[in-house]
Amino acid sequence: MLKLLPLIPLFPLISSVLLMVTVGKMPKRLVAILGAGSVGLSAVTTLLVGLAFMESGQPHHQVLWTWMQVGAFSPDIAFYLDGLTLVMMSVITGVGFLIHLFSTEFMEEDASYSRYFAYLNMFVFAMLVLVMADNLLLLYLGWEGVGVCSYLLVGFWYQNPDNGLAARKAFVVTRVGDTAMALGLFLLFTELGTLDIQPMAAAANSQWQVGDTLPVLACLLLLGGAVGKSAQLPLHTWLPDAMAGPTPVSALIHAATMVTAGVYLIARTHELFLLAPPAMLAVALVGLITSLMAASTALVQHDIKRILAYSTISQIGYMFLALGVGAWTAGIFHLVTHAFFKALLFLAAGAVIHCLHHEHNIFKMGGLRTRLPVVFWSFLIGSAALAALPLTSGFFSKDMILLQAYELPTFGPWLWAGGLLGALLTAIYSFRLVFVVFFGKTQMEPDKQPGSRMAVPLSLLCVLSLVGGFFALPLVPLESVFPVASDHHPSHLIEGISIAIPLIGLAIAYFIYLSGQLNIDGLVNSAPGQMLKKFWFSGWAMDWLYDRLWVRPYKGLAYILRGEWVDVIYNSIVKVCQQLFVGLSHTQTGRLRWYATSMVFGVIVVLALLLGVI
Amino acid sequence: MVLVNLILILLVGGVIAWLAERQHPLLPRWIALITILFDLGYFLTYMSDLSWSQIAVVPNPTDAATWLFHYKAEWIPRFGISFELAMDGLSLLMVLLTLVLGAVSVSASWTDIKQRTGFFEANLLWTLAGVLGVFLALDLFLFFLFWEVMLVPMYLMIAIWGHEGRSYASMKFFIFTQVSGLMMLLAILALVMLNHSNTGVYSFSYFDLLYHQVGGDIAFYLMLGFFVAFLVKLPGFPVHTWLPDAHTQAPTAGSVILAGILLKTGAYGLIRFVVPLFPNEALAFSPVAMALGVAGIIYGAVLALGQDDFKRLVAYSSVSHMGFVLLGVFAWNALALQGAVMQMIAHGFSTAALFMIAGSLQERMHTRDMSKMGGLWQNMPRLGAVAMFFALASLGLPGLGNFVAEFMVLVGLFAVAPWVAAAASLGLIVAAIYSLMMMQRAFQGEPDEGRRLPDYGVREMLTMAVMIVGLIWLGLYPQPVLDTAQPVLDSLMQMVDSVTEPTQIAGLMP
Amino acid sequence: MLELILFYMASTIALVSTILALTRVNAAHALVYLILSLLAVAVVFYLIGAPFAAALEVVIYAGAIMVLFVFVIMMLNLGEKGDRREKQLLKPQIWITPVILAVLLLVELVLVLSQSAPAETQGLISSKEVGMALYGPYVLAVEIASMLLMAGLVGAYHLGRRYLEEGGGS
Amino acid sequence: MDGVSIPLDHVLLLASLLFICGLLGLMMRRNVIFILISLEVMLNASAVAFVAAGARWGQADGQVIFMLILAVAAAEVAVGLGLVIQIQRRFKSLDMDDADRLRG
Repeated sequence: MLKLLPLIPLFPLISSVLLMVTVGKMPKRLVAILGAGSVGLSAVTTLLVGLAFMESGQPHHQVLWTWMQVGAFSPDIAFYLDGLTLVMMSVITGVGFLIHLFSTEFMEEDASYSRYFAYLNMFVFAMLVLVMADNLLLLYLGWEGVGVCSYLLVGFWYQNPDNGLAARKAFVVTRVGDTAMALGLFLLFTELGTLDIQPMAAAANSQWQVGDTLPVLACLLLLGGAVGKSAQLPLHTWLPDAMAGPTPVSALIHAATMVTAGVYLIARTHELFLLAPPAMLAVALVGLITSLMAASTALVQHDIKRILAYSTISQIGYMFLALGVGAWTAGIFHLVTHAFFKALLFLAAGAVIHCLHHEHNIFKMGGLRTRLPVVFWSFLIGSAALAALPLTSGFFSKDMILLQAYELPTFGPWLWAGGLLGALLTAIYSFRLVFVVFFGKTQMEPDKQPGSRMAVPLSLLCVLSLVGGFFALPLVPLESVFPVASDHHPSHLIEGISIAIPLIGLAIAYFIYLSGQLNIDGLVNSAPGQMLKKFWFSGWAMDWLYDRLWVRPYKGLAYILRGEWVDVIYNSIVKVCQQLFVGLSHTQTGRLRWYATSMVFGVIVVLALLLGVI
Repeated sequence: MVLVNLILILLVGGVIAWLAERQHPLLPRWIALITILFDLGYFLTYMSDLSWSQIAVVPNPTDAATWLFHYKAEWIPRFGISFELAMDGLSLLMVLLTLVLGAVSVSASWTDIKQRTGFFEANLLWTLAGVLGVFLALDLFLFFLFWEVMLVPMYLMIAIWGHEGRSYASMKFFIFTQVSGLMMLLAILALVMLNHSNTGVYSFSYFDLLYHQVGGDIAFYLMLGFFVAFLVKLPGFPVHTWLPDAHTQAPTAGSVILAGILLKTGAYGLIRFVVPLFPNEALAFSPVAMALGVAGIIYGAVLALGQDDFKRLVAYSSVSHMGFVLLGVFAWNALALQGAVMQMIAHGFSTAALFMIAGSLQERMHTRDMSKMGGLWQNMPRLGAVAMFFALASLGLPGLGNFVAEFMVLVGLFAVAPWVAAAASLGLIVAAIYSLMMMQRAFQGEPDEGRRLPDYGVREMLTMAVMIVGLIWLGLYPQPVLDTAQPVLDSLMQMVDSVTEPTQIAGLMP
Repeated sequence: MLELILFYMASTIALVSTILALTRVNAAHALVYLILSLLAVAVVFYLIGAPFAAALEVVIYAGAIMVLFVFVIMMLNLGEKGDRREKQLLKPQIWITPVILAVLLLVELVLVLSQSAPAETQGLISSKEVGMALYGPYVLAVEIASMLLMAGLVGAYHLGRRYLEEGGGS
Repeated sequence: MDGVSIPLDHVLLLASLLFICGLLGLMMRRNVIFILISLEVMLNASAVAFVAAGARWGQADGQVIFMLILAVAAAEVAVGLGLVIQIQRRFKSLDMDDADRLRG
């Protein structure tokens, strides 16, 4: 059964290539079957392989062929299956299949139906390669592959230049991180002599001591890559803009899978990070600050998808926090639950947008509770899990992270407190969203209801969001991968606070946005309030900053240099020659006597030279 | 004789194509295509006689008998000039690239050239013959001869069939290459003279001059003579300025040959001649060369972003990409060298394809100005998809040939000069910026509804398919290419290592 | 001694008549002086032991070549107007640079001559010796000279032909 | 005639002086006929030098070269005078400064 492993990425790849080669000539029905079906097949295969893996319990390593081999540099096209990979694969194929299914209805009216599924299948392929790669170079292939698919899908509606801009921004900003990661790979290969993850970890453990400079450097470079892909500070600015793509794309790529690739990368190379405590701390701090920044930004946004985008950034910040404090399992656990509930939220948001004439502004919605009941319940459950209300999946994972953060010596309580603040903000903005969109006065009538291909994925994701954390099912395969966390439990008070915070947030949101008992208009309209709102609304003005810091200078440089300044050198040589020509042409008088005279002069000089007179 | 015939077939084919124009103006393109394919087939039949074990033999660079093919005939014995051609793994790859891209360029000129088709195809074939000669010649005099032979028809192609600014561009191209060629000629002559004064024998043979230890300042200047000639051809910063003009003004087939093949002669020369002939000097010079490489990568990328002209943009991207070759050669370790060779081939495919796309756009829209394009994907989805593929290849997407090349160059370079590698990595970011900008400006955005443009047909898609398959193959299974070049590069490195102090480049280590 | 005196006299005549020839206004007058100069040089040839060269100088130079000049001058028919024109052209300011250069060159030539060891001419060289040399080792030169003369002939004919066809320069 | 010989230096000096006279004429005169005459003088001067050199060594080579010079002079004069006629026809003048079409 384990031998079936290469089939899992192969199905979507074949489907994608078929769809590309036929360039839209295929009937839509067939496209839908091929597009969603291939991912479904992958999901089933993943299940079979997963069961076989659980039985054997041993990591499975399968080499397809040698990619390239030059001396010691010999990355293979090879897959490595262990608990972590299995968890990721399950999320990708499982959630991926549901989103594909949802898309078959959501994109029905689009002219480029087959192009959409070609890209989406290609994405699933690349993402699977990313998580299944046994070496960092193949991982990098998947890593860039998902980046390209993200680019293509964000710019899917390319007719609008804004979408193209957003797509380009997404690719270029992540490319900055990718380049840092590539440098990390160079460093790792140069120092350790291999890019295969398992031998590399072994080599690192034998060559490096905890706290050496090189592992810190390597880990920081890898963190650069992770930060770019996972939209963490300082490379997070692309994600909110990436919402320009179709909403199921946002659900799949920009919520459930691709953006968590950074988390996966750090978890995958956790043995390196364990050798570099400063890098670990950096991971935790990046995560914490990002989660607070994004949560505060999400509080003031109007666009339903941007709110979700910032909440994604914020939640991935939590995962980074988890990784940074060494709570590997908790981080991946949160990744999984987040994939469930955020995919659910995005799909539900997509359904709302789909049914409301592509309206994005939440303040133009309202009262949809009765109009779109399925969507309402989905959204409510998703928000509850996002806010980590007790007994939802998000609660378990977030709780785990916060408690383990508290355990960390020195910085622990601070990180914990920061995390709690983030949790409070999360609860407030998620229920702000629910209350504003689904309660209150009806402002727009939906013109259609979600069909079965939309409703089924929504309900399935609802179930997963609710009970996904209950049994801690995803945790089982991870036990063999990560070092075991300590059994020590913090006091009940700490746990109690963790539980209470989301409820407080819910209450605040209720009083502000639903009952109106808490009026914050005065606070918001005051001068500092306005400034803060503006600052938060612009995402802490990071876009503005980068525009001034990088984009404009670079474009200006390109504009200044475009005329090829180097040519000035050559043109001046030409000028000198031309001037010489003009000057010398004056000596060509056409007069015989002048020529004779100058010749005589030359003879005299030469003779004088020969005689040694001069 | 195989090697001689390879060149002769093209030369004769050119003459026939020229004469055939009198019969029918469309005949020459068929003759050109058949000639190249016949040449390719002829070569492949001889290739198939070779086994992998023969290719895998590490050739002794000083002994021609260990090479795959070798041909030598006396030419001007008094000065030690002979007609000496030889092929090892490296030249084999280059010959294959030349012939494949030659066929592609004929396809690119299929409908593009309407006047004096016979003379055009003749020039095309003669250029290819000159390039093959450059890749095969091992007598320095013969090498120089072919070096010039490939220039003149190329000059004519730009000057006669070029676009609006063709006379300026062709003159600039000619002067740049000619001046640098002169420097190389002087260096060759000086090298032969020095060899004569040491050994008393005149010889232009590569094998005789190889181990020649000139030493001292003079060797440095001789190395510089060769280096400048190849740097101009590469083209490296700051002697690249002929390239954007020449590329922009050349007819499509000319751009394909220029970008795909002619630039590679510079890279080939660096690997084959500069370092093996002057190992100590070249390695001492490597910091400067690397700096030029990095400068080229960044400068080319920045300027590519600033262009409105589709072809100019691609031309500057060539400058950027060939910087990696320069880095790879002067990092001088197995990985970086392999990366440089890979880059030569992968860049040949990707850039040739981009120039073909530019040519197709010009043929259809009669402009290269991207500000007048936009939304072309809507009009020509196949062309758009192909362009997207090659734009992604050009920005170094893993899984395609360019990535393998750039990654290997950078990994190899990192071991030698980490900071240089870090600076060169910026090229990965900026490449993404200009490539995607190009896609957006030309193919995305609001389509012009009134525009009716024919999409790619079977001929064009077939041509593109060759290059797409080639790039994917290079990206996912480059091993045959690596294995072919490996023994050659190994032997060159051994030889260079045996005569250089290992501490030469220690100054670059951290 | 007589030879020496004769030599210096002939040299002086040659020089003076050359200078006079080159400073004349009228071309015909100049030619007469030039013929005198050539005859004087013929005497010099005779005195340094080259009678055959002297004869040739008289026959070909002073005879044939100069006659050519005379014909052409007659054809051009310059007359008084040309003389006046020539006078205007011989202004003093155009003398200065050439004379300075000429003097410099003379100084250099004298320097060259003064560096060589003193030597004297040796006796007579008969025309037979000249003929032996000419059709011996120099036979190739004779051929070349003949070709040159042929080329000169053709060239002169070609240049003059159209003039003649158009009926003279009148 | 034998016994007394003429110092070579003096003959060469004569040749130099004649040559320089011719050169002066070439540089000064604008009339194309005088330019040709100057050329003749210079050719003749060099012939003197050759003959003198031949006499110095008692060899016939000097005179052989003299004859070649004669041939050159004859050819040159023939072509030169043809040119004179053409110049007169074209420019209606024998002034060489009028024939300055080569001016850059």
